[in-house]
Amino acid sequence: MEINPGDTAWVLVSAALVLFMTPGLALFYGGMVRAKNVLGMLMKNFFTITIVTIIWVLIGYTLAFGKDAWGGLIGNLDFAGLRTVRGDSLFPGTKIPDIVFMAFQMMFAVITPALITGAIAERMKFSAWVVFCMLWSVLVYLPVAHWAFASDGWIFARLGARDFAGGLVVHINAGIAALACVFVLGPRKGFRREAIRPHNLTLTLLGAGILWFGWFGFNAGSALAANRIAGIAFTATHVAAATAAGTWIAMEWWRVGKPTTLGAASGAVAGLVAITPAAGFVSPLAAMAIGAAAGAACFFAVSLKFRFNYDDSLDVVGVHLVGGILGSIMLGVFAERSINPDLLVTSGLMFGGAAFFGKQVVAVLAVLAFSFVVTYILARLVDLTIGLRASEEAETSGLDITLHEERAYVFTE
Amino acid sequence: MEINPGDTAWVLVSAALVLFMTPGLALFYGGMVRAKNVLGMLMKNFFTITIVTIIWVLIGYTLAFGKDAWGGLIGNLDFAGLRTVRGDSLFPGTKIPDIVFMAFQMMFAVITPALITGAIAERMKFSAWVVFCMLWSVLVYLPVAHWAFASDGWIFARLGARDFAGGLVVHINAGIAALACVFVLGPRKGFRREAIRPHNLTLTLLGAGILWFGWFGFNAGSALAANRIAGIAFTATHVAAATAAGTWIAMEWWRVGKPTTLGAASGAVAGLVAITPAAGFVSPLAAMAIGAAAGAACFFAVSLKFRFNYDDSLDVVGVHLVGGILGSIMLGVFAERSINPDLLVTSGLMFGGAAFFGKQVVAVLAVLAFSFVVTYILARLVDLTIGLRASEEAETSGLDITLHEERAYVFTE
Amino acid sequence: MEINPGDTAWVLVSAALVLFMTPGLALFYGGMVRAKNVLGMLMKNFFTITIVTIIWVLIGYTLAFGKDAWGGLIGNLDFAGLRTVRGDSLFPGTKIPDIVFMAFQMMFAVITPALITGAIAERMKFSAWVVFCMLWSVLVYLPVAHWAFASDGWIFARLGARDFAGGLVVHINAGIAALACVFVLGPRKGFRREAIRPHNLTLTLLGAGILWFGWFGFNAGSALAANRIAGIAFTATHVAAATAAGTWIAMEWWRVGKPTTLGAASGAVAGLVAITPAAGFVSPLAAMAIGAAAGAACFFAVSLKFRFNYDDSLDVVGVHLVGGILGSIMLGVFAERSINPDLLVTSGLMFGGAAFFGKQVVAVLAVLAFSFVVTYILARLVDLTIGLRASEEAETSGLDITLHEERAYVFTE
Amino acid sequence: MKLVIAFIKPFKLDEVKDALKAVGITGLSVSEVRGFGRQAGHTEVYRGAEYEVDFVPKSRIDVLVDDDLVGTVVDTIERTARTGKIGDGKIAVLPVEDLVRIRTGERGHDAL
Amino acid sequence: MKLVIAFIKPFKLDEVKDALKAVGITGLSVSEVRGFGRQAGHTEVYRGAEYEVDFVPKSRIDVLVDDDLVGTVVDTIERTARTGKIGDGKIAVLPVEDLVRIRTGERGHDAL
Amino acid sequence: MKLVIAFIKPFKLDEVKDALKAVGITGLSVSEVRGFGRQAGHTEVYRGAEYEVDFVPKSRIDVLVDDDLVGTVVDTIERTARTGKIGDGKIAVLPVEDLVRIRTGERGHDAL
Ligand SMILES: Nc1ncnc2c1ncn2[C@@H]1O[C@H](COP(=O)(O)OP(=O)(O)O)[C@@H](O)[C@H]1O
Ligand SMILES: Nc1ncnc2c1ncn2[C@@H]1O[C@H](COP(=O)(O)OP(=O)(O)O)[C@@H](O)[C@H]1O
Ligand SMILES: Nc1ncnc2c1ncn2[C@@H]1O[C@H](COP(=O)(O)OP(=O)(O)O)[C@@H](O)[C@H]1O
Repeated sequence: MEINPGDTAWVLVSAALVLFMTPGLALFYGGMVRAKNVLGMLMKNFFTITIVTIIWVLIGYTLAFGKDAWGGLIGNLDFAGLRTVRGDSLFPGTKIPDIVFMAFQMMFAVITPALITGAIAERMKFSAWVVFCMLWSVLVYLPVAHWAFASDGWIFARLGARDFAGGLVVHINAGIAALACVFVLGPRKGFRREAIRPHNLTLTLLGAGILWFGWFGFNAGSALAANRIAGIAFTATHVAAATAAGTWIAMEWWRVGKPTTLGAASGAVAGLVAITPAAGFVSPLAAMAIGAAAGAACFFAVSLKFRFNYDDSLDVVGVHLVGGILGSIMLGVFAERSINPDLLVTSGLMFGGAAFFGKQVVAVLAVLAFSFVVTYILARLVDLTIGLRASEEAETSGLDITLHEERAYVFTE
Repeated sequence: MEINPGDTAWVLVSAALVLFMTPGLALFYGGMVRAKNVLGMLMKNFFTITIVTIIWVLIGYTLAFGKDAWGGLIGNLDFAGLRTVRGDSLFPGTKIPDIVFMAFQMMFAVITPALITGAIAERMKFSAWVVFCMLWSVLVYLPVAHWAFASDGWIFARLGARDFAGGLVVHINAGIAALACVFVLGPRKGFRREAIRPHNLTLTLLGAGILWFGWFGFNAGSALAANRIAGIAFTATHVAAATAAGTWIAMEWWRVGKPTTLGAASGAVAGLVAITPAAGFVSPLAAMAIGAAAGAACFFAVSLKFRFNYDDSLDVVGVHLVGGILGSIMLGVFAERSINPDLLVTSGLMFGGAAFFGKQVVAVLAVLAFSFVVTYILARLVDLTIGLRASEEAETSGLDITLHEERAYVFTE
Repeated sequence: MEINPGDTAWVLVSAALVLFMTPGLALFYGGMVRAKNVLGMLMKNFFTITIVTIIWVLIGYTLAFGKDAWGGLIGNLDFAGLRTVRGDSLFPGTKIPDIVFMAFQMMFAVITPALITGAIAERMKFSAWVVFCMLWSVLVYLPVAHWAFASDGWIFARLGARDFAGGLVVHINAGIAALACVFVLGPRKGFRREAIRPHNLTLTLLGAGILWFGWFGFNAGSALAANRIAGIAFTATHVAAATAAGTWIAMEWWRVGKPTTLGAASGAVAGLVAITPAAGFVSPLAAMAIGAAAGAACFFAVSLKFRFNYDDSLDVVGVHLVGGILGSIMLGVFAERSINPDLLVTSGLMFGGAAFFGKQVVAVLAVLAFSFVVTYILARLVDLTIGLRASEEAETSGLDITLHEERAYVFTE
Repeated sequence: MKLVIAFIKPFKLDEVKDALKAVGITGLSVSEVRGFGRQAGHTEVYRGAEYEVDFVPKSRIDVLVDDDLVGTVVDTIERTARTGKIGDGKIAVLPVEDLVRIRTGERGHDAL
Repeated sequence: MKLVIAFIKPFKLDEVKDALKAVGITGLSVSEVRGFGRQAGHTEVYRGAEYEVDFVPKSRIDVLVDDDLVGTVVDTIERTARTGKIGDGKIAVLPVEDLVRIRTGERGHDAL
Repeated sequence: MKLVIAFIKPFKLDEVKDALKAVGITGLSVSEVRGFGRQAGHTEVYRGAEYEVDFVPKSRIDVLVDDDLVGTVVDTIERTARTGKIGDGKIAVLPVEDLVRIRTGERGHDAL
């Protein structure tokens, strides 16, 4: 069968959009830390692109999308070094060249560990991040991606749960890993005692804008074609984001008294996270329901860290973990087979598909357990060997000067 | 007929680009206000996405693009809740799924009221904006969009005027509404007495860059296909923007003595506005003429507020109203039937089409009158009920702290 | 033959992406200068869009892509004013309308002179830049573009060297021109004596992110179709950027002791530059090798200015010249005919194509010589007539206040 | 020779400066400070967490002034900076033992 | 009437402010300064070029205070700002000849 | 014990600091101020509207210094900060009654 240029154009653009999300995320997070740590935050995000890209080319793509190996734990090595991925054949089930699919998926592998940087902000060493990120990508991301995204992965093929664009693989996976990291790393100095305020909310809002923009590639690009499913996913993505921003702001206005820009941005991201697993499977009105639930749930979830005393600094757990779980479960409620008959075998709970709902729950629990346990072990390992945490001195003076010997802003010259 | 994946890919990308314009606009405006009000500005823009998206899904799309109802004032309710807009059919006259067209148009509905926030900067309450924006979207935007964009709208179908991508619907509409708002709202404290300087021109220039980038989706996407008209519109858009920036800077250099970055950015936006109604109907050289005229005209127009004492704070009237009128009228001069035979029945004045010129003038006057009157009434209504304006205290201390309890920048921690 | 909508969509998007690179470059550079000069930097970049676009429409496109004239020095005037470029025919050898190709190439013409602004930062007059940029575009850019990009240009057609997306035309050309400019202009006051630190690295990192994103359009768009070559180029681009950032950081860690964000951003750009001539001709692993070499080579190259005392302020020579040469030569090593049989006649050195390697070297030398000599003469000419350099007073107080009468930041109001 | 230091509300700065100019003051220096005093600070909210910020932004003016003008300067600042609401700020007068104009080396009275 | 000026480590600011509040100080003003002293500065690196930056960020506190409270204020600052490491900073006491509260025109002691 | 305050052109700061170091000064504090004086401000233009900005950026140096070094310090600043053009700024010397090093509690002379 021939390459379809329209589909290929759309997936190429989507891959570029997903890549753009990582700098967007860097700014989103960077604006939320104190001025002395902003470069440390940007650096961890930018460098994650380097780490994961190199891994992906050498072994990542093949471990994620090679045929089942090791009893289905991971893919085989057929595509190692991408030697056989040169656009000469279509990616199975699509009309796009394999290399285009590979590039699109590479960007997912990049942004997922980057999400974790929000939880370990303002205190983790850069060197520790480099090592942790390498290990985590290989030992946590690739297996989960294989299970849920590869056509023979057990979550997709055997269990029959669905993850349209990464609710399980990206958000739950990174969100629960963030929690495990925070347990090992401990809180920032002054957590819960001092005001630790965002230093530049214009960066955060810009980052949120870039994320929203890029998320169209993330979700609608996951249709792997410029077709009606892409249109469905595109619409669901936007509607969920907008609605979630609305409910977050409403909650904030009601409970705290003032609507904040950080709330609006956080709500939008919560909606984007929650719709990710469901985008190509639900109607616009269902997307609105998912967005509304995500905005409210994540609004409450971000305050748990003060109650339970874990320093999830920029709310990766509160937004990505909670939003990801919510979206994956609500997909089990709102999925409509008529919307995506190719990928859905049955509809969700609301349309009579109780079994599908159960499968979604099982998939969520499996990813939670696997990711938490392996991440916790990896984080301890890195901590025991090279140490996870920057020195107290570095934390007080700021990571920028101490780890990177740079200052973000010099306005007086 | 089959979906065309190339066309669909292009319109999906264009929709994403147009969405990206709203954060771009937020930054463009945000950089121009004082540091104490930047979050207030970003918030009004971001939240407009939420407000309009929810309206659009529920009733907006159907009121704009449903069949004529109420004697053609507005569309009917066939598509309410988007229940029947699920990509199962093509949008009439195109080869893209209806849901993709719906999503593309949703982004236009979002950005149009957001344009108005520039005029009411630094003094309107957030709550008042939420209410006003809801009312305005339904009672002003949707009717005008129906008239000029729907295939049976009276401006398009009966009058026969043309608006390629929103000169009437977006720019004149928002521009004259901005004027009406400013009349009701009154000037900022210190207007014409104090220096009210932009607080961060790097944000403004970044915003201008994003707007320029996104405008390719806005204008060239309005071809609704990846065809030669898209190429024509793309080229016209870029050429007009570049030329208008050039004439603005030339005027400034000549009249004020120094070329400014704010001038370059403003000129570019003026050119983008003016070419919007004409982009798919004119040659590159005509686009250059339109851009040149827009740069010069808007340069003069922005100083009128000091002469006539209305505080159009960030020049929505001077740029969008004046640019929009100019472009819509100049389309009546430069339209070439041979460029777009499907949509143009005759050419413009320069090519012998005096009638078409007249139609453009009528359309402009109709939108001006309707939008001004209804907006004025709505603004008065909101003012009399919940009050439009922030307290004097809030205006002095800044909207960020008083309305949102946030500070944009904390560089000292 | 019919227009291919998929290819057209992709090239339209790519054109938009390349346009977006110029604001991205402005921010990348703008963050690196001192706060008093940031607007001067943004202005030179933004206004380059205006200057080049007007030239391009009137005579640029035709001089670059018209048939050989003046013995092949430049193209003829067939397309002057774009009167005959209206999308009625396909661009030869592609399935996209001629006007779409024209628009795509316009963005290359825009960004190339903009690259030079990094070398002449913080001291060149704006008026001098306007004049220089006009002359340089016509007398240097257009000839070189004709030679290497036009189907009958001597470098492409007669010599048989290859430049996939602008290693010769864009990076070597601008890089050596930057060196010539710096020779004429002289160093900034305080160069090598004072700390001249970047004033806002968040801008620089944002700019780097935009550049990376836009570069997908630059390189993968140069396939002029949404096909497997686009996928090859896309992948090579990303892999080279990520790897180069990695080697730069590794060098920095090893030689200087600390990994910096500016290093990561610079490395990424070095990789993007080096892969530009090669993107559509090499495998992912070859792209990794090119990226690794570029990161290391450019890391060393940026320190040469202190050794040899030329003030290449933001390292245009160190990154674009060195990276461009490296990439063009390494293409001569790693090109694989099987990857791009349509454009490659033989493979590179590693696959037995010694002749091709030689051709690449000749092409590099030719562009170096031509661009250096003509640029040097032009810069001297402008210097002798209107003067290149801002007054000492302006340099001390900053270009923003003295040339543009604006301040970038006012945080205290 | 005295140094008059005033902490005032930032939006009064231009008015105060113009009034001082009018009474013959030829120079002064301004810096941005954060003041703590009777005037309450404000609350900031970030993701549901509230922070009390005790400090309010103030402008600090330093004026070097001849002995015979001190009274006028203090009165002028007092009058123009006053809004009558809490937080208007303070004026302090400190003795100066020596004063130099860098450009000319002039000393004392002549340096102003 | 005195003016107490202290240059301290920025992260100690909140603690010092709270302690002064506790001993009855009703107002003070803070500004950000760059200090040069025994405490070494730091290196910054940009594209391989290293810059020695001599200055370290410090917070400057200005407290206008009655004569009888000066001792307490100085002691309080000394105690709370001390970390025992180089760079803790200095406290200076300057005489003040006159003091006005702008809002009311009160003078001297009453202005505090 | 004196406090020497100097308002100088920002680009002279490094030179002045190095010169003071050379004459044995072990510490000083710098802040950014906006100065108003004989030196004209500048115009700013935004969308055709012109704003006169009276203020020019200056650096303020505060040096606590022993009585016997005051002359040297003032001379050094005067010499190195001078460009001979309007706007070079002022130096003022104020009496200091007490001085403490926070780290050690040393007083007076020993605190420097
Ligand atoms: N004792 C003090 N020392 C130094 N500055 C003070 C002192 N008291 C007040 N200020 C400054 O004056 C400002 C206004 O003081 P405040 O007590 O709020 O109001 P008021 O002066 O009207 O009584 C404070 O924000 C602070 O900058
Ligand atoms: N002579 C001085 N004049 C003014 N400020 C000083 C002086 N000496 C020190 N400082 C301030 O005090 C800070 C700490 O001084 P430093 O010599 O580093 O440590 P320490 O006070 O512990 O000996 C400096 O950064 C500076 O802000
Ligand atoms: N009376 C004053 N009080 C405080 N600062 C002053 C005074 N006069 C001048 N300055 C400071 O000195 C700077 C230079 O003063 P100016 O009058 O412009 O030049 P010059 O000192 O060369 O006569 C001013 O910008 C201001 O910061």
